[in-house]
Amino acid sequence: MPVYNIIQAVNDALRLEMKRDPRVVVLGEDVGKFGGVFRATSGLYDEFGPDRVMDTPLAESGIIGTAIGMALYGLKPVPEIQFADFIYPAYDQIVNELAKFRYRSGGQYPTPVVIRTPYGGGIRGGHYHSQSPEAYFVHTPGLKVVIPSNPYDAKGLLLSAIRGEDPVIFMEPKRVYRAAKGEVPEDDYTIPIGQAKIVREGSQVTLLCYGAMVHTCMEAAEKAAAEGFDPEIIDLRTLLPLDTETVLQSVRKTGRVVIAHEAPRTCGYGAELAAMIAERALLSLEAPIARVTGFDTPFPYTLENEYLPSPDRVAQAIKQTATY
Amino acid sequence: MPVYNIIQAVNDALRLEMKRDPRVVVLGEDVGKFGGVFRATSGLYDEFGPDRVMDTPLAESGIIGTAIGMALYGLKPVPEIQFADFIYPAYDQIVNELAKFRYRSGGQYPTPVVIRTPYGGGIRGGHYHSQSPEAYFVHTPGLKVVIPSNPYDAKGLLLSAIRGEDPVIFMEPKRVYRAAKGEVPEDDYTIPIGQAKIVREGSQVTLLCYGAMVHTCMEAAEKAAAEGFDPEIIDLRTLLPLDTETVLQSVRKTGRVVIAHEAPRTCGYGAELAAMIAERALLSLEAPIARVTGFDTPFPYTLENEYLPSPDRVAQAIKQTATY
Amino acid sequence: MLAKGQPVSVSPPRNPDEVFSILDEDGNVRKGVRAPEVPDEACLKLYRGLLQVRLVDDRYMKLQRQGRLGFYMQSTGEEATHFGGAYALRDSDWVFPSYREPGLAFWRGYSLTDFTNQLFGNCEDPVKGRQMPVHHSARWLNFVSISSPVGTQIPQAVGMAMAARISKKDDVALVYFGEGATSTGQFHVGMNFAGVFKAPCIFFCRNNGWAISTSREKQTASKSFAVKALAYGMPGVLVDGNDLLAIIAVMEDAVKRARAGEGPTLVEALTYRRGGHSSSDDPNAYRDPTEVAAWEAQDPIERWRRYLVKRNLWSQELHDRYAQEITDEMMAALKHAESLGPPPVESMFDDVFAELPPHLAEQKAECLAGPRPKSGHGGH
Amino acid sequence: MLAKGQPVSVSPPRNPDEVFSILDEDGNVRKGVRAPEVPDEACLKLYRGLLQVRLVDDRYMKLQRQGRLGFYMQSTGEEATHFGGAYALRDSDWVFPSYREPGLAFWRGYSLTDFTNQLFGNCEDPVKGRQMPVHHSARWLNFVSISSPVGTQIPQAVGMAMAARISKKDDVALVYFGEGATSTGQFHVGMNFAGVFKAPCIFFCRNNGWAISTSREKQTASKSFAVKALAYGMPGVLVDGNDLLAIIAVMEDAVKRARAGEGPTLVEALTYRRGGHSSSDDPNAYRDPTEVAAWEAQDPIERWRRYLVKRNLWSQELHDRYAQEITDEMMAALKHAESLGPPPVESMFDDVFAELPPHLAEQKAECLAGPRPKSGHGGH
Ligand SMILES: Cc1ncc(C[n+]2csc(CCOP(=O)(O)OP(=O)(O)O)c2C)c(N)n1
Ligand SMILES: Cc1ncc(C[n+]2csc(CCOP(=O)(O)OP(=O)(O)O)c2C)c(N)n1
Ligand SMILES: [Mg+2]
Ligand SMILES: [Mg+2]
Repeated sequence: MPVYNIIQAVNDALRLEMKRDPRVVVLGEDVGKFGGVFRATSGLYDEFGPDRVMDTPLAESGIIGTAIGMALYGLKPVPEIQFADFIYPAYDQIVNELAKFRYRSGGQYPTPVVIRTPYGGGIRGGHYHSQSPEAYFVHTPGLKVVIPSNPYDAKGLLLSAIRGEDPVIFMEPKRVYRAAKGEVPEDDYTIPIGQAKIVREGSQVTLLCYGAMVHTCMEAAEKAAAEGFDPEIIDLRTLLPLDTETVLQSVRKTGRVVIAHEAPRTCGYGAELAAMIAERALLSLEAPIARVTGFDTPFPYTLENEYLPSPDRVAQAIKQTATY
Repeated sequence: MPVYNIIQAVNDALRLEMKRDPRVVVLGEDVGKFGGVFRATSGLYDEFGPDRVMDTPLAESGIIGTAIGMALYGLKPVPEIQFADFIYPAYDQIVNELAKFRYRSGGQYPTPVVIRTPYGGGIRGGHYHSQSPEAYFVHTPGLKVVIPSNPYDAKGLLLSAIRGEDPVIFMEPKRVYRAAKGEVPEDDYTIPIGQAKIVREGSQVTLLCYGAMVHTCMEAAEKAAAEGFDPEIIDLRTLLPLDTETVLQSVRKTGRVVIAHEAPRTCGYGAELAAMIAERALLSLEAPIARVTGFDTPFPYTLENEYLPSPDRVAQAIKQTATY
Repeated sequence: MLAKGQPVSVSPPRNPDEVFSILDEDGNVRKGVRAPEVPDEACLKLYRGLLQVRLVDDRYMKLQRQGRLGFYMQSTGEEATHFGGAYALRDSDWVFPSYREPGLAFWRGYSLTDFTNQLFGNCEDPVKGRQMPVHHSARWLNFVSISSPVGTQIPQAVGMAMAARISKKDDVALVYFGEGATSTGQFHVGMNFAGVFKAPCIFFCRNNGWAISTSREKQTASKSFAVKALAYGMPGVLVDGNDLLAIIAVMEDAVKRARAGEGPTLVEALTYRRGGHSSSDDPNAYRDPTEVAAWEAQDPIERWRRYLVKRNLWSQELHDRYAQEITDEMMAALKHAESLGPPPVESMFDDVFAELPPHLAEQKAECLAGPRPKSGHGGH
Repeated sequence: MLAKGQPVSVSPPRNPDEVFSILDEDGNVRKGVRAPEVPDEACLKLYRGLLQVRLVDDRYMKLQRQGRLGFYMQSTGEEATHFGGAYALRDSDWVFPSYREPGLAFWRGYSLTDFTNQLFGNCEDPVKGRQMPVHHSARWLNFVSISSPVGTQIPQAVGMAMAARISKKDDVALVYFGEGATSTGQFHVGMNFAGVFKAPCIFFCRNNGWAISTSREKQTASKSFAVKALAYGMPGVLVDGNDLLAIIAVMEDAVKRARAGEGPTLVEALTYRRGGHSSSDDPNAYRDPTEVAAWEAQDPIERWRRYLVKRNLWSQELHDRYAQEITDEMMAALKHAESLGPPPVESMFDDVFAELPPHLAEQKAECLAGPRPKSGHGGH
């Protein structure tokens, strides 16, 4: 089995699906000959030609707007937004159109568009190349939100997303784009959307995370384990629909919860997790739910390591929550 | 003291502040001679002329984009977005520009723009004239989010917002635009941003709400009171920054919480409230926090009364939470 | 007021600031213009269509005033723009309408029953009571779901046109919008993509002079809207929007070019919004009623009628028969629509996704179990 | 490649698809054109400015390659566009730059010390280490904070220009952007507002042929970018972007009109991005290097030098002195910037709002009390 990083796994999934299904097309800024600024679409232009791999003018609303039109006609567009920070010009097309098309037309017009976009900090990109806007999309009925943390999941989830009938915001953790490596089967496999994965079993604290934070949390768990703590880590993989059962089972077992994400705290996805748990497992809770998150400031440049949840900050939360 | 509805109170605040401060300007679609589709800017064009009350082309990103430029030059723009549902074309200008301008320029360039926009359902507007997008803005560092529920607060909060130095999303509950009436002093007064208000004292359950939901909750409280329940109702008035103290004091007293909002549940503002309370007052909680909200579907047309939290649904949550 | 353009060739290149027109006010073909050949039968079908829009608008606007309908938008005076666009297409082409072109739907076969059920948002509404009145959707007619946000359909139409090209089909897209919509970013972005990708898409701008209370002069400083085409390397044509024959000529030309792979066209049809913006609007608050009167004299249906008279196709008897048929059909549709209840409350949770996810299943159960409004249905 | 335009009047109306140029490649004023009168001293100051941008770009790009700087963007070959715009303004006018016009800041008085501190995001960075390198802001120079999202500054500049008019001041706004930015909704919306409100705003499009890997032909199907002005009822001028004198002429004209209340102008300066998009980019992956070579022969600094030679203003000695001064200043700035630490961690919570709200005060305390990275500063 080849060892891929996340970029290669995404590239592999796109190539595989474009071969299998002639309806799949890719579009976005610089995704053609150049293969995308992160090279996730590398080689696709040469293999599938300009009709199926389209360099677009610089307009995210045009990328998503035309992708919707393509989906209406029966194609399966997989647009790329170069950085999640630049998705906002397309926000109206995403939240008012893409998310509501099936519903508003009484089921007549599904719009299965899968929007790929790199997100998150840790690459010294300041607040315009580091944002984690997932909560905006989770709060928008009609969108699924998927965030892989490793190459294996990236391929399997992306294939599921493209084969599905719903719009998906597929967010790729650019910080670990190259750093997260792993074996990826060359052939076809899918990972169902809506299933979380326990990536470390433990008994004491449930650690909820996704994307690049999974790696931070694993490191934090090592640190905490060295001091005798035993956290369980759940990689959520899909934010919407959430795998509530896996989360609650773990919480009922541990009675303690730490949530980690890069996005600002207030009204972030961690708020929903905490609220859901407090609603459904209040009596199991033996300690307050801790949120280790980005602060409620724009993402800074020089001080990004102070801003981002670090393994140390997560480890501290594990210990405090475990000993509460 | 005159009795005003919310539209009249907003209009009064705008007129008062435009007289007092020549830097204040109003702009938006149809806000000029016509006075806005809800008539909130009625008469201002005749009084202050086309330089200070500007009908704009149909482009929300232009309304907010130019308002930012005006603020940079020293004006105090109060743009109107005709319906909150149409704010998304301006989303990039709001979340990437307006919210971050002061921060990204190291404090050099404040952009005190107050965006007024009617929001919420109950007017038979379907999903494009009924949305409650407040959580999107609360999750965006750099924005204050203010939602009055009555004419007195509307005037006092709007004056505070315009006199402040920060960008404010000022959301007006259009369902009670005309229905919510009350005495409003003719002269100048402000209500500080960041202060909630207990609108009904009670001992048993804390009911958290804002905007039109305050009226729904008051009605629910009457119903529940008739059956012997005693809820306390807090009108949050400002969603960001939240008056955490007032909320927590009440929760520590009652040990029980019901949250009501119109927006979809998942990742809505109620999630943040519940998370915050579960973090800080877990040991005071005697029952799970209940969220009575819009469902996670686009806002429907015919079935809007099924969708919107009704007094009955809130009353049921009060009773269930109180007797848990 | 409509500038009197000299009849010139419909085909680009032509001056996008000059109005192209074929019929004069008396219904005569202007000298020196080649009129498109519209068969007798089609001429009458078009007349019936124009009439249907007018009668339906009149009736449903009254209904709204009586409180029997929640909301309505009329297109009185702009009817020719609907049919000029619709006529030039074949069935496999797609239309992306805005909210003010019911004739476009009728021409393609949308029944008054579907139309009326949508207005009432009842249990037979093709969009299941999900949208405000006048937001139709008819997939079986390649008539795309109407959306309130102004302009969003424009890049979508371009995408559909690109998809047709990619799929090696020669279907074209026709997208409608008001002149107000040209100010949105969506217009720009859609036009630009269409230019670059040579998308077989026709952009139809109904310039009716007003965007709610905002006049055309406050919308843009350009001389015409058609001239905006130059910014995208495509031809722009300004046509008399009350002259059905001229619109047909311009559209047939644009469709031919699009289908042949020669790229997009921007058509501006100069007309006038004689009514209020919607049933919620009072235009007297912001505009001079004499302006309206002047445009009433330019009525597109009357102009078409005069043309048919010249062609010996029109008679009062025929007109009366059409009017009667339409009225009967409408009254039956209305009666039916008013007799129906709302969509079932369970349906509120359908179609958010292809399948009901767990959290929505729970919310649905919660909704059904919880206290519910006595009359959930406010559709009437 | 630069089309050889006939020298024509700079003032509109003129054909926006024809390149206006004053200096030929040898630095001669073309026959029949009236060149603007630029005093000797200014000519030399402009030369020094051009040189400074070139030297700074060369040095800091190397620094980035050595890993001493996180990120850099050069503007080699486009320097004339910075100074042509800057020269025509007075200090009270405002500029809304994109990320590729350092000369604009230098001309207005931005020091190499501030410039370098910004690149390093250190504790003396005027924007407090909040933004990536090259995102300068200098309020004291009416040089507005640079933003990464492409095009957002365009309507902002229009708003500032409207505000000046409303405030009865005759300040003008000058906004820069690349040709890629013309595809954004922001461009359209800003241009349209400017037309409608007759905003005293000059839109300066640096058409350098590339938007990262996307060539100009994939960006739009219009013949020029200047022609897009017609869509907004304003004049568009296409100017040789490597001809400083021509840009000055065009800009002086546009500024005069703006200041006189005659409205906005779109200027397209035709030039070429000789380097990569940024230090993260490898242009050889997508374009033919011979294209670059052809444009090197059109170097704007060399053209200006030849002009100065004709005016007897230039000498090797002077050049060497300038180069030495700039290098010394730069090395001092660099040494200083590298010696400084990061901004204090507390500062991360400032300037989100005018005053620190309670939740941020708590988070600040949490941050200061919590475990913190050993080296928070990655600025170098
Ligand atoms: C993005 C957006 N902004 C504002 C509105 C409110 N609105 C509805 S229709 C309209 C005017 C549209 O005018 P025009 O495009 O000329 O079409 P017409 O109504 O004349 O047919 C406005 C401002 C909206 N629906 N969408
Ligand atoms: C809204 C947005 N989308 C995408 C990007 C990524 N991006 C940065 S620069 C750039 C190309 C800009 O090209 P152009 O406007 O021609 O300016 P140039 O770099 O040539 O000076 C792109 C796509 C961005 N910064 N903002
Ligand atoms: Mg109109
Ligand atoms: Mg460029």
